Amino acid sequence: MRELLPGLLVALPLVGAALVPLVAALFRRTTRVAALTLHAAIFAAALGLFWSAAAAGPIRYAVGGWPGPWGIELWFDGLSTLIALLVAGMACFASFAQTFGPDRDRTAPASTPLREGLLRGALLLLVGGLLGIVATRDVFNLFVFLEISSLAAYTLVASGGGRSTVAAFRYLLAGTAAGSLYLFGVGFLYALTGTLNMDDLAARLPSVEADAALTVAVVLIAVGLSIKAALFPLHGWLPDTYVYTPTPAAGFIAAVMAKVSAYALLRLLGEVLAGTTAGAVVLEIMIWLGVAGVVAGGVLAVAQRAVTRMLAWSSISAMGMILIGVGMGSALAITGALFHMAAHALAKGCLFFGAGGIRALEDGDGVDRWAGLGSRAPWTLAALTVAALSMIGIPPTAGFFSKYYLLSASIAAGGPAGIAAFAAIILSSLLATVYFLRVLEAAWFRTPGDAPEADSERRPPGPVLPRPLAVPVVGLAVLVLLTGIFARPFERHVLPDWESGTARISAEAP
Amino acid sequence: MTDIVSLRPLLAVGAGLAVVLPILLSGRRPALREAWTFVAGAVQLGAALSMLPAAFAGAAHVSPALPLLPGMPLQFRADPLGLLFLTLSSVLWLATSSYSVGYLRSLGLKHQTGYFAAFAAAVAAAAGVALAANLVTFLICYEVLTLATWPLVVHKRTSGVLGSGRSYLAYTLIAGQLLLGAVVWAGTLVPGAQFTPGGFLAGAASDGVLRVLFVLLLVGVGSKAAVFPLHGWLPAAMVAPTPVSALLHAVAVVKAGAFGVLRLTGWVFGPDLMHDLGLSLPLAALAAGTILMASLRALGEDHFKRRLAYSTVSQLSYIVLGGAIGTPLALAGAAFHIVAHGFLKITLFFCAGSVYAATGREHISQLSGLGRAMPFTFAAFGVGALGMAGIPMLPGFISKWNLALGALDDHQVWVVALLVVSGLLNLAYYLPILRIAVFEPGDDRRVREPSAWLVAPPVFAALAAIVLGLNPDAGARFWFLAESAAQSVAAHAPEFLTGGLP
Amino acid sequence: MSALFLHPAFWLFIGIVVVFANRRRMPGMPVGVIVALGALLALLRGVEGTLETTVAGFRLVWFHADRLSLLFALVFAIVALLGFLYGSHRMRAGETAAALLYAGSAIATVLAGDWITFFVFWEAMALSSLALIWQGGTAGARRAGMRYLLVHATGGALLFAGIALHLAGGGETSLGALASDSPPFWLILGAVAINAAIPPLHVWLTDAYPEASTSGSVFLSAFTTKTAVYALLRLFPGTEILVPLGAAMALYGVVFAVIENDIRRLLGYHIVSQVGYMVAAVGIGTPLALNGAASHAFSHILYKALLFMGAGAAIEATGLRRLSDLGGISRQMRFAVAMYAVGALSISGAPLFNGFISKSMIVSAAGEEHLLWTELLLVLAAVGTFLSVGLKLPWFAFFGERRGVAVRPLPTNLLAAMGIGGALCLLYGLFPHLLYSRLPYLATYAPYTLDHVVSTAQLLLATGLVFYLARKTLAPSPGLALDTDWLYRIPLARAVSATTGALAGVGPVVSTLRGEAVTRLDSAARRLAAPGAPPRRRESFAFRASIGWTVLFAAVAVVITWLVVWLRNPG
Amino acid sequence: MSRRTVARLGVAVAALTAFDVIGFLSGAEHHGGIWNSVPLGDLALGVLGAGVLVWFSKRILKRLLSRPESYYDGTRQP
Repeated sequence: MRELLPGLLVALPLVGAALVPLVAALFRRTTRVAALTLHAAIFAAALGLFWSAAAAGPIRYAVGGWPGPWGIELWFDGLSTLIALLVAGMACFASFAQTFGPDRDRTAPASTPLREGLLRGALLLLVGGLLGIVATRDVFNLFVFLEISSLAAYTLVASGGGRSTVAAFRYLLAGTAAGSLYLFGVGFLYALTGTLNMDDLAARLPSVEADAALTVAVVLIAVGLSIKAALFPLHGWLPDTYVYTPTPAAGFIAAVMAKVSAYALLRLLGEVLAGTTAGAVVLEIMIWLGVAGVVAGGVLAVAQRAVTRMLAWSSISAMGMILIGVGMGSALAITGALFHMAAHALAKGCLFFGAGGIRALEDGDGVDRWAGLGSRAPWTLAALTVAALSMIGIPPTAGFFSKYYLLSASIAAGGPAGIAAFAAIILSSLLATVYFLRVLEAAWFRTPGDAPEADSERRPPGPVLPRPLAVPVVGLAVLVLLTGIFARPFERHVLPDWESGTARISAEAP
Repeated sequence: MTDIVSLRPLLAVGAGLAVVLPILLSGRRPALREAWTFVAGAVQLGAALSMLPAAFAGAAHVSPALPLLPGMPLQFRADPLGLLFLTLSSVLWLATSSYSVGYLRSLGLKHQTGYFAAFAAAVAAAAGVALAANLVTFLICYEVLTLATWPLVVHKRTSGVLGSGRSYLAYTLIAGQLLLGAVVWAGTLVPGAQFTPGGFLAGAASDGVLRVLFVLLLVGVGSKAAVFPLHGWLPAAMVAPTPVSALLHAVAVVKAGAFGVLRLTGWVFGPDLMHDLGLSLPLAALAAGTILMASLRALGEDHFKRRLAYSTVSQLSYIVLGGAIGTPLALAGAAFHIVAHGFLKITLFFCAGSVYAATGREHISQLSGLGRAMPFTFAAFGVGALGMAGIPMLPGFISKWNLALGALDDHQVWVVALLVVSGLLNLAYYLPILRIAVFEPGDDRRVREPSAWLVAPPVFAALAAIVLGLNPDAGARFWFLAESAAQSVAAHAPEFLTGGLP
Repeated sequence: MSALFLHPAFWLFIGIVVVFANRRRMPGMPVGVIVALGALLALLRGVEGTLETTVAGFRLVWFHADRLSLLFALVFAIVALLGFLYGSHRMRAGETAAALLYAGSAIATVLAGDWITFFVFWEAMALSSLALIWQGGTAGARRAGMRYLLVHATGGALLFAGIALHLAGGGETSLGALASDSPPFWLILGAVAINAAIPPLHVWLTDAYPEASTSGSVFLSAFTTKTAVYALLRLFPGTEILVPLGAAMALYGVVFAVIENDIRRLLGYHIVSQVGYMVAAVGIGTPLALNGAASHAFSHILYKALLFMGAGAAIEATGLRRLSDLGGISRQMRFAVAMYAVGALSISGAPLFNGFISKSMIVSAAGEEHLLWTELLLVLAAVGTFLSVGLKLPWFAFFGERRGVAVRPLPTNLLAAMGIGGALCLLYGLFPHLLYSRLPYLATYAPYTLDHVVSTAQLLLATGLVFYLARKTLAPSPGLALDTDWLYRIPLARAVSATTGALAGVGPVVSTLRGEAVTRLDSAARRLAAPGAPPRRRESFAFRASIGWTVLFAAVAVVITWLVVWLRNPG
Repeated sequence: MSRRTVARLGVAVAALTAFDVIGFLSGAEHHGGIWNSVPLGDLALGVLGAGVLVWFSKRILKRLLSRPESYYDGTRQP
C-alpha cells in the first residue's frame, strides 16, 4: 500500500477531474457524492503518506518506474506530507461547500448539473496541481503543476460571473507572468547544470556557483514564485481575486493557493538553492519584504470596510509572516512558517467560508451586516470567533503558536532583520486585533439597523449559514483549536525531517 | 520546597472552563444554569483548599507538564502566592455568583446565559493566572482572561458601552501582544521561563536588554493592573454591570495584573536584579504617582462606581509598590494586599450595586438617607471603606503596615509618607459617602434593602474582612501564604535587603 | 480569657451589640448607663494582669494596667456613665453605639500595652468620635465632622509613620518614653499634639464640638484631648518644648473664649486652655508636675463634662446656642444653673472645688522649678477662665436681660447626671486625698494652705470686679472669629479643588486626543488603500497597485539583477 | 454711678483688702512669684490681668478676626 499511495495521491485528483464532469453529465445526482468520495480518498491517501513518512521516514517515488535524475520523482517527507494533508483536507471542506453553489452574483450563469460537475472537476484539478507541486522533485514538473493549478484556479475564480471574471483575468495576467519568469529561471538552471531533478541540481550547483547566470536564475525563480505567493509588493492580484471568487472556491484558494507557492519557495530557495550566494541574498531580501508585507497588509486591512476585502489584506500580512520564516531558514523559523501556513490556512478558510456566506445571505459585505449575528447564530459565530482569534494570535488557538515560533526565531536570528521582524509581527498582531475585533464586536454585541439599542433577541434564532458552509466553518474552527493544543507534536513531526533534509543536501555538496 | 505531581491544579483551573459549555446549553433553565456555576465554584474552592495543607507543610502541588512549545510546557503549580490568589478568587467567585443571581434577576437584565458562561471562563482564566508555573502558561491564561471579560464589560450593549469595551480591549490586548513579545524573548534567554523565587533572568543578557525586557513585561502586566498612565480603561469599564466590576476589581482582571506585577518583580526578575538594574526605584515612583493621582482623581468624582474604580487604581499600586521595594515584609504586605483589597473592594462594589438595584441611583450625591433604609448594606460599606483607608483591625491595615515596615527595611522613608498621605486621601473620598448616606436625611421612604441574594454577599465579605483584619491567619491562612511567598523570594535576596529587621 | 472580661472597654463594646439587638424590643433601655456602670465596677474592683495575642507576627498587649492608665480609665468610665445618664432621654441607637465605641476606645487606648494596640484604638477613637459628631444631625455638624476627620486622619497618619519608624529603627514594642530628637519622636509628638489641641492644631476641637448633639459634646469634651494628655505623660515626660507651648496654649484658649459667642465653642476654647496646663506640666516633668497633669486631667474631665452638661441643658431647654440670643432663663432651670456654677467654680480653681486641688499643683510645680513666666501665664489664664466661664457665660446665658426665650422643662435624668457631676466635683475638692491616693508618681502635695486659698480668692474676686466694671464691653455680639482653620478651609480647600478639577479635566482631553489620533490614522490608512477614490467607491477596486505594479516590481527586480550581474562580469 | 453701685464696689474692695492683709500676714512662702510676696500683688494681678485680657480680646483681636457668621458659606467642602 505504501508503494501505491504516492501515485494515488497525484493521480486520483487528476483522474477525478476528468471523471466527475462525466458523472455529472450521466448520473447528475451522484455528482456530489462522487466528488466528496474522491476528496475523501485523496485525503486518506495524504493521511496514509503522512503517517508512513512519520513512521518510516521519507518516501521517494519514481513515476512510471523511471528513477531520477532523468525520470520524474515524487518525494514525501514530513514537510511535503504535511502540506499535502493540508491541501487535501481543505479540499474536502471546499468540496462540501461547493454544494452552496457559486451563484452569489446575479450575473453568474445559472447552475446546472453539468456546470456543477465542471466546477467540481476544476476543484479536483486544482487539488491535483497543488499536490503535484507539493510532491514533485523535478523543477520543470513543478512548473507544469503550477500551470495546471493556475488554470483550474482561473476557472474557479471566474465562475462567479460579473466582476469575478475581471478578477480572474487579472489573476491570469499575474499568474502567467509568474509562471513565465519561473520557467525562464528553470531554463537557466537547466542550461547551467543539465538537470531538472532537485537532488541532482543541489549536487551540481556548487560547480557552477561562479556563473552569473545562476544569479539570474535564482532571481527569476524567486520573483516568479513570489508573485504566486503574494509576497509584498508582488501581491497585486490577491485582494480582488479573493474578494470576487465565489465563496466555496474562495475558502479553498485563500487558504492554500499562496501557501503552496510559499512551500515551493521554501523547497527551492531554502533547500535546493540555499547553498548559493544569490539564494542567501534573496532570502535576506525576502525577510525585509516580508516585514514590509506584514505591516502593509495589516494597515490596509484596518482601512477596509468590507469584511472579505479585509480578510484578503490580512492574508497578505500572513504571507509576509510565512515568508519571513522562509527567509530566516533556521529550524525554529521553518517550524514557525509551516505552522503559520497550517494555522492561517485553517483559520482563513473558516473565515472566508463564513464571511462569504454572510455576504451572500445578508446581501452586503460591510461590517454592519454582521450586527446581531451573535444572538441569531451563536455557534457559527463562535466558530468564526475562534478563527479570528487565531488570526490575532490569542492562545490557545493555532495562530498563537505560529506567532510564538516566528517571534522566537526572530529573536534568535537577531540583527536588524530579526528585530524588524519581531516588531512587525507584534505590530501586525495589534492591527489584527483592531480589524478583527471590530467585526466581532458588531457580530456579538451590536444589533442590526439604525437602533443599536433595540432588542436583538426578538429576531428568531436560526442558522445564518446554510449547512454546506456551516459545517466547514465549525469543523475548521475545531481544527484551529486542536492544532493549537497539539502544537508540540506537530513541531516534532516536521522539524527533524527538515533538519536532516538540509543536512543531507549540504552533505551531498562537496 | 518539594513538588507533588497531582491533578489538583488542573482541577482548580479546569472547573470553571468545564462548565462554560453546560451553562451555554442550559440557557433555557436558569436554575440549572446557575447551579453549574455554583458547582464549579465549589469544585474550584475544594481544589484550592485541598492544596493548602501541602503549602502549609512547605510543599507544592504541580500539574503534569503539557508539552506546548519547545522547553515551555503548559504547567500549573500551586506555590504559596498562587494558592493565595486562587483561594481568594474561588471564595469571591462564589460570593459574586450569588450576588449576580440576585442582581441580574432584580434588574431583569438580558443575556444572562452568556453572562454566566463568560463569568465562569473569566474565573477559570484567573485561576490559571494564579497557578501558572511559567511565563507562557501565564500569558495564555492572561489573554483568555481578557477576552472572557470583554462580553461582561459590554453587557449592556449600547453604543457608548461598546466604545468603553473597545477602550478596554485596546489597552489590554495591546498590552497582551507586548507581553507576548516579552515572553518569547524571556523564553529565548532562559529556556522554560519557569517562575523562580528570586527571579531567573539574572545574568541572562546584557543590562540594556534586560531593562527593555522589563519595560515590555511591565507594560504587559501593568496595563491590566491599571498603573498610570495605562489606567484609562478601568474607569471606562465601569459601564459593566456591578457584579462584573466587582469581579474585575477584586479578582479577575485588575487583580490579575497586580498579581502579574508581583510575579514579575519577585519571580522573573527578583529583587536583587531589579536593584542592580536600577529598576526598583522608577517602578516604586510610578506606583507612588499612580497612588496619589488616582486618589486625587477619586476625590473629585461623583459617580459612585467610578470613584471606586479610581480607588482601585490607587490601591493596586500598593501591590506594585510592594513588588518594587522587594524586601520580605514589603512583598508579604503586597501579597496580602491582594487578599485584603479583594475582600474590601468586592464589598464596596456589592454595596454600590445594591444601591443601584434598590434605587437606580448611581451618584454619590444622591445617596442621602439610604444608610437608614439599607442598614446592612451600608454597614458593610463602612467596613469596606475603612478597611481601604487602612484603619486597624481591618485587613487593609495589615498590608499597609507591612509595606511601611518593608520600605523602612530598605531605608525608603518616603514610602511611609506616601502610605499615610494615601490613607488620608482614602478617608477623604470614602467617608463623605458614609456621611451622605448615613447621616443626611433622605427623601424617599419607600427604599428598602434589596433581596437577600444582594444583601448576604456584601455582609459575608465584610465579615470575612473583619475576621481577616483581626486575625490575618484565620481560615485559609492568607497571611502565612503571603509571608512564605515573600520568604521564598527573600531567600535569594542579597543581605542588604534582609537586614534591619527588628 | 478571663482577662478579656475584666477589660473595662470590653463591657462597652458588648454594649454596642446589645444596643442594636435591643433597638426595637426595649427602645427605652439605657444600655449605655448599664454597661458603663459595668466598666466602672470592673475598674473599681481592681484589675490586674495582661491580655496578649499575636497577630501576623506582632505581639499585641491589649491590656496593661498601671496607676497612670488606671487613673485615666477610671475617670473615663465615670464620665461615660454620666454622659449616658445625661443623654439617655434622647440618645438613639446610632448615637449610643458611637458613644460606646468612643468611650471604649479611649479606655482601651490608655490601657494598651504596646504601640500597635495603642494605634488601633487611637484610630478607633477618631472614627467613633466622628460618628458622634455626625449624629449632631445638622448640615453644619456633617461639614464640621468632615474637617474634624481630616485633621485626625492626619494625626493618625503621623502616628502610623512614627510608630513604623520607631519599630523599624529597633525600638521597643511596649509603650514608653521616646528618645528625644529622633524622627519618630517628632512624628508621634505631632500626632499627640493634634489630639491635645495644641495651637495651631487645635481648631478641630472648637470647630466640631459645638456641632455635636448636647449629649455628644459631653462625651467629646472628655476623651480625645485627655488620651492625648495620657500619651504625653506616658511618652514625653519632661520634654521642654511643651512648657512654653502649654503656657501659651492656656492663654490662647482664654483670649479666644473672651470674644466667643457660641456657648459650647466658648467651653471648647477652655478645653484648649485647660489642656494647656497639663501640657505645660508634662513639660516641666517633675513628679509633682506629672501628678498635677494627671490629677488635673481627672478633675478637668469631671468639671468640663459638667459645664458641657450645663450648656447643653440651656440648649435643650431653649433650642438656642448663642450668648447673644440667650439670657434671663435662670429661674426656670435653677438646679441646672447651680450645677453649672459648681463646674464654673471648679474650672476657675476656686477653693473647695476639684479644679483647685489639681490646678494649683501645676502652678506650684512651675513655681518650684522657678519657671516664673510660665507660672504668671498660667495664673493669668486662670483669671481669664473665671472671667469667661465663671462670669461671662452664666451672666449672659442664664441671667442678664430677659429676651422672652421660651424654656422647656428639663428631664430628670439630665438633672441627675448634672447633680452627680456636681457632687463629684465637690467631693474631690473637699477630700483631695481620694484623688491623690490614686496618683501615679511619688510626690506629695497639700492644696489647702492659707496663703494659697487667700491668694486664689483675691484673684477671683479681682476678676469679678473687672467683670463688673467691663460687663458692657464683654457683651456678646453675633459673628465668628477667624482661627487657624481658615488656612485649610480657604487656601488648602481651593488648592485641592483645583487639583482634582485639573485631573478630572485631563481624562476627557486624553481620550479626545486619542480618538483624534485613531481617526487620523484610520483615514490615512484609507487614503493609502484607495488614493483619490471617493468614499462611496471604497468597497470596489482598492489599492490600484495591483497587476501593473506587480509586473513592474517583478520587472524591476529582474532588470536590477541583470544589471548587477552584467556589471560584475561584463563578458 | 448710683449709690448702690458705689456701695457694692466699696464692699468688694474692702473684702479684697482684708484678704490681702490676711494673706500677707500669714507670711507663708508661696512659690516665689513676685505677686505673692508684694502687698496687693494678687489683687493687682487679678485686676490688671483681667483688664488686659478684656482689652486685648475685645478691642484688638475682635477687630482683626471678627467675620460675619456666613463667612465660610459657599466654600468647597470635601
